[in-house]
Amino acid sequence: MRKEFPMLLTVVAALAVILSQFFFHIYNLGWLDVLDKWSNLMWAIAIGLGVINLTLIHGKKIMRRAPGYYNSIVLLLVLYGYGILGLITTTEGFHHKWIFDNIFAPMDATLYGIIAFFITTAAYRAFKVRTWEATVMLLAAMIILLGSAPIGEAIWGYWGDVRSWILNIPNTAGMRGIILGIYLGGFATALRVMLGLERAYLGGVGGR
Amino acid sequence: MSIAKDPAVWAAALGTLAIWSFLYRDNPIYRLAEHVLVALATGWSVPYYYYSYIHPVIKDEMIGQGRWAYVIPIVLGLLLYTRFIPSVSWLARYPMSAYIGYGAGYYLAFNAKPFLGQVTASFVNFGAGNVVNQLLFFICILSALVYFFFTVSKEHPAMGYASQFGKVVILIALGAAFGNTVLFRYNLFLGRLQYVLQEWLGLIQ
Amino acid sequence: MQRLQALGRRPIYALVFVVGIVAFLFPLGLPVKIGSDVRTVYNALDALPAGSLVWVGAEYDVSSKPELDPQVVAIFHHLFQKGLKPVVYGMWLRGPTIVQDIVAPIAEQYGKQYGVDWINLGHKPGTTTNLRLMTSNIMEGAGGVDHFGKPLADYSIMRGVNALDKASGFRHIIVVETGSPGSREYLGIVSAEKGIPMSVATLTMSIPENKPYVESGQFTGQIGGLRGAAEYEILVGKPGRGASGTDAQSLAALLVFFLVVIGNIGYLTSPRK
Amino acid sequence: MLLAQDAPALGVFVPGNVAPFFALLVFCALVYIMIQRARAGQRIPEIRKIPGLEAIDEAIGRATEMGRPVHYTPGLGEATNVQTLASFAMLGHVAKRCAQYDTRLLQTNVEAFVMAINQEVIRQAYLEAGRPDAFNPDDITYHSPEQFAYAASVLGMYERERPAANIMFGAFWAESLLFAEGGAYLGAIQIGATANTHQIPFFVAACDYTLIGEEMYAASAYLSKEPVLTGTVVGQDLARIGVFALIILGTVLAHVGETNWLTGILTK
Repeated sequence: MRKEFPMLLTVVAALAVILSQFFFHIYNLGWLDVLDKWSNLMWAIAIGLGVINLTLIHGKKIMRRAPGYYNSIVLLLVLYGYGILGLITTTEGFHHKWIFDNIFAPMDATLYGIIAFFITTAAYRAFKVRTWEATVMLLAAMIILLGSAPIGEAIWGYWGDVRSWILNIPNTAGMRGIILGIYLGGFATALRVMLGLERAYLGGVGGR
Repeated sequence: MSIAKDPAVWAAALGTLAIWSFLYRDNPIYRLAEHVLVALATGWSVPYYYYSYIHPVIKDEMIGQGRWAYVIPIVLGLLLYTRFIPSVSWLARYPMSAYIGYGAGYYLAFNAKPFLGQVTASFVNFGAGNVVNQLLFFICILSALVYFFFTVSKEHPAMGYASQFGKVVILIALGAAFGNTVLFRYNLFLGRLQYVLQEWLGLIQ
Repeated sequence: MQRLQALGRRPIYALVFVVGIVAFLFPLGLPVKIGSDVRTVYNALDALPAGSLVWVGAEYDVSSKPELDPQVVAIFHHLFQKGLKPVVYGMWLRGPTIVQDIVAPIAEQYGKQYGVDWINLGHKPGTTTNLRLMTSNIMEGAGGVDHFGKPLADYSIMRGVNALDKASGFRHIIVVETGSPGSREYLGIVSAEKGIPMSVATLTMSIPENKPYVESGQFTGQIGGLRGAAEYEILVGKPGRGASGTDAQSLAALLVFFLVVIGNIGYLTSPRK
Repeated sequence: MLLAQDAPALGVFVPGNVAPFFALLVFCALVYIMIQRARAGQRIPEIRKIPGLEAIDEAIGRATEMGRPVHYTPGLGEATNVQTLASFAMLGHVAKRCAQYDTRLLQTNVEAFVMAINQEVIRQAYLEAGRPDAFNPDDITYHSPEQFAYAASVLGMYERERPAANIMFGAFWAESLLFAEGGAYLGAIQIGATANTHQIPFFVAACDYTLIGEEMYAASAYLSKEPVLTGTVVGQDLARIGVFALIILGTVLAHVGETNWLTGILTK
């Protein structure tokens, strides 16, 4: 019951999806829609685990007076205050939405924008002519980079054409090779999981 | 234009500066912002998940339309919480294995078609467009495929060269993808910078 | 010279800030060349008879606003100039809200009335399943209400519009996308199925991925990134955020290029390479 | 509910799904044959050297020497994402090594469901390594369900815990570079693996080792050296030979005759 039944559940769930996608009459039973809703529901219910985890970890930090425990106090106060407010007013409630739009969203967008800094330092550090392979990658990146801003064509009229050529021929072909492989690897992984060959959460990897 | 008076703009601008402060170094203001961000994200999601996924199912579909089969996923979902009760914590494996099985099945069911789409898209028509380009494209794809072989020996020189060439093609593709993303990331940063300079400080029109 | 390859991160960060500020305070005004992918979108919309419905999929989120908002602005200028009637919908939660906020002032400029000349169906749960539903029954797919929760039956624009198909008057689909669900879902579920041409407004980094679809004619064209927005702004005659943003892009590209070059000078002159 | 329209293809299939079904069937058959060969003890070829996977133990070893923790993130994928499924096996391996070397494993999450499974994976690994006492559930942490709130929190964690090994294995989106570049500043040994093609270049640029695309899916077989699992990878290679042949055949057929019947079959 502790190992075999979960493995059976895995196979049944996987087969239900596969059969209803491929076979006409099963498709028309509408299982897929039901399974989608079921899985969404399970996924939504799981978020409570996240709240419990945050509460336990930060609760313990506060109890121990660990370094920075006052941030943990803020975290728990905001989490519960904001969460309960949302449960009362829904996320469309005026105050709930205001906080989201004016505090959360700008910080979120700023973090996304921080990548501009990181991408610059990453390029500076990584793109060195160490080996000829690294040089090829560097050249491709720089041609595309300058070609995607108007500056490229301002320097040399054909820059945009070279950029398009790289994107259309080697880039598309290389990505195609990567993607085809990813599909194959994904199928193999999904199959291993379905067959119970990979089940680290039940203990053990492998055929035994 | 002058500095903003709207509290909403101030809140947004100060939040932006708090995140930027991390670029200099980790500091108390960033730490506070980081904790607030986690709390807000979770505090937003709990009611959102509840009103989008849980409430309508219980109210409309179960009670309203009598679709009591939803008890199954609800019970499965709740079984995840048995992990806090050591004696029955193994019950939490049921929802896990069902969910994982659904994921594995979904991948197998829905990716075979796009996969074949990628295969047929790789059929090269030398008649259309520049022959040299088409030929190069054809060779590039096949070499990239060879590069990934895991268990096929590449000792034969032909395989070795193809694999080497495939590696170059892949590196060009990755370099191109890198170069192509840089400016998008800058746009996001510039969007924030513009907000600070324009909406908050009123320095530009 | 060797120290050029060991710049700390903070000086680089400072340079990034400087470039951004300089670009905003002293615009260069570099010329922008209009690409064929953008022009085909413009021509296709331009050729539609006034009064045609155009479905706009607002499939993006707050984080993609900097690149996609200018495109949406330029497109709606064009739609309203030509007297086309946009119908906005979003599989993405916040897409329709974002578009509503930026389109309302543009509609006002052209004296277009909400519910008569354009409408926002809002976000409805169910992503692709719901999109499929739209192709057979908009009333049901939208849950009978628009973005503001008001009954669709109250709006004159919806008269005779039953489904997302040609019979109801839809002549073009524009998908403003940031990822999935986005153009691929529209292509499979709506455009190919119902024979309505579609164009894509997308991020810079998605341009290469969409390119094959444009070449095959499955997409009429694509507007990509701020650059695409700038091109469309020029075609429509409404220079805005896209045009000013492309200058900043040029400077940013030069900065990264410059850093990579000096990094390599440092590397090559280093005795310990 | 949406009904499939038209008539079933070949009497039983959803239209447009005939070729995908048989393609999958062929794939399964290839994998099955190779699994059977492995079970029967027949020779299974070895997997080529994958430096990124070789480096895992080395990275954990170095963290142990330095007395600093190991950080593991499965990315943003849900538990139904096949990359996350691959991550579970990898996490099992990493956790087992950490248990053996007595090194602290910090495991951060953005998906509550995935976290629950990860907890189970790590607990099992510590149990198998004979160190159930060393398992600390408090090192498995949740950082909100939003991408950048998670990223901000992980960047902060880097500064406070200073992990010496950073393993990123799963489905990553834009946060990939925040994780990888943040880790590079720390001087951690970094291993990145994702099948999200957009993010591979960033891992290549900022990590010491990168598993490109499908290399991540071979991890479980590679690390366990289990013949049955290796068999599935051989099956995958056989399928690749098939794809190779199909592309050549399809290209030839594009120039012979009026229509390309192969395209016709594959899109049926």
